[in-house]
Amino acid sequence: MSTPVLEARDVSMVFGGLKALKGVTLTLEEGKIVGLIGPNGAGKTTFFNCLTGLYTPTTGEVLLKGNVLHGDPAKVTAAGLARTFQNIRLFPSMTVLENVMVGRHVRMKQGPLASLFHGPAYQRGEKAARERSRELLAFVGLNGVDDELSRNLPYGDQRRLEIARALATDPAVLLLDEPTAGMNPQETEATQQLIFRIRDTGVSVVVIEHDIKFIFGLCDSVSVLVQGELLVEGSPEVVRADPRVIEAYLGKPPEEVQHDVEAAAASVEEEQA
Amino acid sequence: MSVLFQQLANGVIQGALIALIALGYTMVYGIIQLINFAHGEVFMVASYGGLATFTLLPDDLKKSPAVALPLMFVGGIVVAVIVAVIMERFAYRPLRNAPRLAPLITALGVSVFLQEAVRVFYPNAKSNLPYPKVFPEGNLTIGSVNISWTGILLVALSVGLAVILQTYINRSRMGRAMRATAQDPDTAKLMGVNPDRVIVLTFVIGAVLAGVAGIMFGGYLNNINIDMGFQNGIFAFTAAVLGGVGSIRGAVIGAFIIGLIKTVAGQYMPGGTQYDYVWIFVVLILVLVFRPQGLFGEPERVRA
Amino acid sequence: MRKHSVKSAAIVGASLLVLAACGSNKTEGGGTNGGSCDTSKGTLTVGVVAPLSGNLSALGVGIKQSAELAVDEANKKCTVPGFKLTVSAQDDEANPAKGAQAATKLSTDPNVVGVVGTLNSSVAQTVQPILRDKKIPMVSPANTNPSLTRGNDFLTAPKRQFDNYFRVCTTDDLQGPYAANYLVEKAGKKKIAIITDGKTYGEGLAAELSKQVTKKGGTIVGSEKVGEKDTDFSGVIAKIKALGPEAVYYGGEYPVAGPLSKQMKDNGLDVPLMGGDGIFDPKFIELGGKEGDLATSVGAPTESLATAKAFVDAYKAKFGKEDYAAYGAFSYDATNAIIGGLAKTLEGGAAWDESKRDGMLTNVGAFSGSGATGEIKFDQYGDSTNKVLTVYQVTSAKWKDVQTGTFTG
Amino acid sequence: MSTVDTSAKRSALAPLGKPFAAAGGVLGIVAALLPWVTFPLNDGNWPDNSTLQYFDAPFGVTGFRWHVLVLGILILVAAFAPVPSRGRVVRALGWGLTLVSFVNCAYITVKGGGLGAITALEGATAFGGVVGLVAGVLTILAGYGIGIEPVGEWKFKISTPVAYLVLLLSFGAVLYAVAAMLTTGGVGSANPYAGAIFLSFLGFATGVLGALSGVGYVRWLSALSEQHRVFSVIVLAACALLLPFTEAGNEYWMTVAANIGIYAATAIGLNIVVGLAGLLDLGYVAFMGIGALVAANFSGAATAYFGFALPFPVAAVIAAVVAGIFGAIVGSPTLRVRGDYLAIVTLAFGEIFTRSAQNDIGGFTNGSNAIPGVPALSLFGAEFNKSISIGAVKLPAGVLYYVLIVLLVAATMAVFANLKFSRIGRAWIAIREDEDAARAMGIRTGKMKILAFLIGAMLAGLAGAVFAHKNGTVSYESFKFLESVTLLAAVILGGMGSIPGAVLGAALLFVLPEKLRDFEDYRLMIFGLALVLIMRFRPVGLIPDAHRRAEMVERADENAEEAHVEAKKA
Repeated sequence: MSTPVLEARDVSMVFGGLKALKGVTLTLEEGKIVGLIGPNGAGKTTFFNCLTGLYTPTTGEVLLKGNVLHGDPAKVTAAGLARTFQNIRLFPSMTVLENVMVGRHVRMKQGPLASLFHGPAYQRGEKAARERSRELLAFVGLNGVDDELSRNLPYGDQRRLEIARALATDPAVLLLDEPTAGMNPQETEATQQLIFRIRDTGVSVVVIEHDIKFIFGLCDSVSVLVQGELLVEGSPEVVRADPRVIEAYLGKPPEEVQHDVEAAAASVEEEQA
Repeated sequence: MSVLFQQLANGVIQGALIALIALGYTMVYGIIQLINFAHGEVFMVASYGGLATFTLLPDDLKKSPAVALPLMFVGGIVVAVIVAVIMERFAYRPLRNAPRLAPLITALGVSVFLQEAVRVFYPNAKSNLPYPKVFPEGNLTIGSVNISWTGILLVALSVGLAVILQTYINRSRMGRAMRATAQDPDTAKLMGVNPDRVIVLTFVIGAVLAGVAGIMFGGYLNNINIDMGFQNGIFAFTAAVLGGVGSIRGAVIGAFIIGLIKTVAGQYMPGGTQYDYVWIFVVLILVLVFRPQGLFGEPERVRA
Repeated sequence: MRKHSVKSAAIVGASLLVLAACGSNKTEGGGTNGGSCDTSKGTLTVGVVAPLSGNLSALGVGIKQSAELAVDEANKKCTVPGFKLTVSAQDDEANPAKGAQAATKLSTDPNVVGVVGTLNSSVAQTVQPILRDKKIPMVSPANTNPSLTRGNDFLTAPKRQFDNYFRVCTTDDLQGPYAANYLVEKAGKKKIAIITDGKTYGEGLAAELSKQVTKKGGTIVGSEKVGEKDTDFSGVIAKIKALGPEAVYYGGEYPVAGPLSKQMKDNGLDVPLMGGDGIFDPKFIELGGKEGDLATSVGAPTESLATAKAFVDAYKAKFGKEDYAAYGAFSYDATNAIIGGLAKTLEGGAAWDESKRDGMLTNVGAFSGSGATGEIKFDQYGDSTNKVLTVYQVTSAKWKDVQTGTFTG
Repeated sequence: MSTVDTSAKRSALAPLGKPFAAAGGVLGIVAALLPWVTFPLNDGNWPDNSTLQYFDAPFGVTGFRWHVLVLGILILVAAFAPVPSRGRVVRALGWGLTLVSFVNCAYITVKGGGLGAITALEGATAFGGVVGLVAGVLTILAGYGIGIEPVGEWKFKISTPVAYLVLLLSFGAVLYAVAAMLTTGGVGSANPYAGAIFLSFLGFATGVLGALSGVGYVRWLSALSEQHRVFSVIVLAACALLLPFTEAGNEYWMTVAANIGIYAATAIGLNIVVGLAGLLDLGYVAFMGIGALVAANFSGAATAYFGFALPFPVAAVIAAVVAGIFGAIVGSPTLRVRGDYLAIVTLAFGEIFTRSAQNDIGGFTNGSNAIPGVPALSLFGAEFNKSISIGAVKLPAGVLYYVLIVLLVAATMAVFANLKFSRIGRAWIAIREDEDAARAMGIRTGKMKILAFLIGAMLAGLAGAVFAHKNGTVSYESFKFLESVTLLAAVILGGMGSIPGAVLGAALLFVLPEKLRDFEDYRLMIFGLALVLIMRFRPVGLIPDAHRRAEMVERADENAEEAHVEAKKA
């Protein structure tokens, strides 16, 4: 068996007294789509942040193509792991094209001097980046809006732009944090197709979603995260049938509900900080 | 050794004054993330307001501090509050949705305007003005350490008001509204908090504290000038940041630290009083590098 | 939202109107102000460069108004026949670059006959060359840095720096040592602590003083600095108190010196504070200067000079209670030196043009007269020949002269 | 104050829009033809014969009355000709008319000692000012009545040669306006009313520019100039180089303009740090100070640390490098410290710099005595501070400095523009917009932020080196906190991140106090008030960056649309 393209080993994360993640392990094979589901506050986004180096896990490690990743998100991205954000994090007053070109940043070589003098080599690099960015915009289905400010795009388009921006970093693995949140069924369907096409270009994908139907229709394998712990892992069929998952989603003892609410509050605070 | 104790006492008194101003900075920053550079001028204006009140008193009242002093406090605080409310209403509120730095420039403009307005329109304010001796003179002497009673009063007032403020914010309904607005103005609004009222109240509280500071300053040092707000304002802002902006306790402790560094570093560090300011800022930078959120600030969590 | 903007604009406008109304001079009817002199040949301007806004403006405004007083008197007396004189005061904000702009503005006006200023030596440094290029005489009422006239090696190898630069005030290398002699020899204070505000004036004065103190057998027990905008000096005082000085010399001006003296006393350091002409001001006592504090100032005591009394009275009559501050009298004398030089240059009814400026430099340099600070006359470097200094002491809440003389080494 | 009563008011005004505008225009013209003052003021007649003098000859209206006349005619044109977003245009012109009338009325009232001066006194009447004010207010109301629509958008494309021509003409007009603004009221002490004349002119300019911007011309032009970036910079520089040949070509304005240029170059450097990378810097002038000190120490001045003089270009490069190193050091806490906390670190650094310089740290600054006597620059024997002649034209002293500084500003503008539209610039803007997202895109934010500080500080150091020679003295007093604040204000006032913004901001902040000299005591107070008002009415700055402008316009448009809908409902 080949090395998995992404591997999280026993990742734990503690905030103060709160254990947000408890020894989560996850593997992603090349060219696969893995889904990550779980109730609110289960630690899905925290897990993403650990993967991408935004947080340094309290224990455990993350390996990309067999190499251990170290803390810095910029280095992680350069190594080939790109992400989108749960609540869209575009650069609002940059144009659509510029947003994607920021994604190219890490694959461009121009240093300060080249940027200062705009020599021929610089111009070539800039042109190539622009063309690649346009390709990606076309790939995600955003045409003719290159010079719009990203904040002026409709919501669904902003999600797609974020994906294009992430793809611009030429990732081996793409992490999508709730890519269909707030979308109508048609848009959700289109997003599903888009993710398949991304997979077909050779990029492996990890998706966080609430929409269980969407996940089961999309993923090769699904992991269920509850209260920071990996509850179940397996093919959609296996997960769907697991009674613990049903319990986690439908019925829970009262104190757990209480706990969830707290965790949710913590994550809200986190977003505002 | 007694020199050290003397310097510590001096530092604490200087810190107490800065603390009163720093509270205003830290509260306004906590609520609307504005570095209100004009806050130091509110302190200055209050001092002149108190002086004006004193000047307007009939001569026989001037001689009895027991009457004159409360009236001066009232006068100074009223002037400070009026200036702060006008400032908030006409300079800052229209800019609430403007780019982040626009209000900062407004604050600087207000600061220049207030300073110059006092200089031009207050009689003889072009140079320092003597301040009436409304506090009993005299020192508490312990060994060879001299501490003036006014200084002790200043420290007591400063700490006392900070404690009251802290309690008010933690316990009262309005205090809760303030904290809610600081955390998330939009949600607070949905919960029925009127952000305008909360913000005005914040400015008013800051102005009251600055007003107290202004009168105490004049009474303690017996002279005031139009620059006093600027210099003390910078220190107060520094104190607020050192302590962690938004934190009441932090502002007070930050202010005491600054006062202590100034006197103790002036005494013992190489370069002496020539470099006392430098040490304050060196400590500030070091603290921020090792604790970027200030001593008592909430750590800034990465959002994602 | 928009309505607010209209409203607030209206309020701002209305308040401006109120402000404007406050500043009115209440003279209805008009025409140029009378006087029986012939002013047919036009108007000539005396420039003033001084800080007119900001925290030094008390001194700057005193300089400006005293110059205006001198010009008014000259107009009344027809000192320069055929011309009306005016003052053009330019704010330098105590900032060298702003001073350069102010000086350039004056220097481009062909009708400027001379400039009174500056207050700060650092500003003078940028103003000197600009005015020299146009041969405009510059008479400073307040620059005390000796290098401005005699160059960097003013003691060993004095060399005239700018042939258009004169001053009516004294220099640090006279005032400082004179004060030192008084402190050590007359008052018998051997242990002296120095505090300065770090600015050119105070630093220079203190440096010259400390040299002389050591020479006369005294010791400088400590040398400290207060911030320009500091207000609470307890830290500095505690530090020097521990050194047991018999007197404190303060290099700087009265806004700091007064409170400093008071705080010294409050903090149990009850020794006299001495300073230069920058603290010789009634305000020093108002702000806390205590009994026994000392100051040096240029010239003989004002009470003994009829010209000085006349100046003070005329100033009070013209400007009411506004203070002429530390350098008003010097500014008055400086202006009179320029006017005197101008009268000489235009003697015999000549018309003014820029070619007369060469003559102006010579005539201002050769001017001699008796002013509010004593004799006005310049030596070969442009310094005042009036080397008489007086020590004053605070007695019964008034400055009282205790010794008058010249510095002889 | 509720929205209901605002909309009611607006709808009440709506039918009156055009009639009010017409009346405002006519009254404006009438005002221009009426006398404004009832008696000669103490300092001589109010300029341009407005004392008890009616319009007397076909083109006999000059000065501010000519401005009033022009505004009146423009209001009439705007009221009846097909003009895009008429409401905005009319309102702007109304404001202009109001301001001009107000300034003159206020000044006459103050100088004349009462309202009698602008109304009727001793049998003489002079109602020009009052009529002008009424006309102005009517016109503003007319603007609201007509309705404030979004700024007109000009969609049509033009060919490159035509664009070049438009840019050339427009920038030429800018040059003319600048020269006119500098010379209004005369130079020197010749005109006792210079201050008021200037303010009045400013009111006129505000009205006209507001109208142009309302029509959409300004936005179109700035888009055009961004499109033809290189050509624009060249034309602007060329226009600037022509300034000495205009009326403003005298020594005084050359000195002021040169100082503006030095600060503008510094402000552009600061704009990299604040405008692009979004890092608030409150101690920035220290880098300029470091540059100036380095240059002074290598200049051969008597009190310099080094006893020899280096050629200026070498010294300037060293100054820039040293300042850049300090910039990187000051920037390094950005690795850990964020936002306003960083601002205080920079403030702290600025204070440390001033204090150390005052205390002659290391013997490099000569303490409070400063380093005087830094020699003027010279090239081929021509000293920069002397006047020169080109052919028969004698140019004022200081013109060479002016030229040098214009080139310096053009160069820093080019540096700024090139960086802004590059990989590095995009990274900076991304950091400004969302630092975490930027890191997630692979941007090494720490490195980039330090780079911003480094480049910004180098530009400031370079400007400082010129400053040292231009002013001849380097004193710590020139580099205090207030200067940092002024620079920051220049950046924000001009428009953060925009290329011409910093230059305009610096120009305004230095010209305004110069032109307000005649207000002596009130000068700084008016300045403070002006800062507040500009921010109040134009919070994104005068020439906002294209991106930020869109942000703002959109918000304004939303308001306008809402108002429109409400008005229709009512």
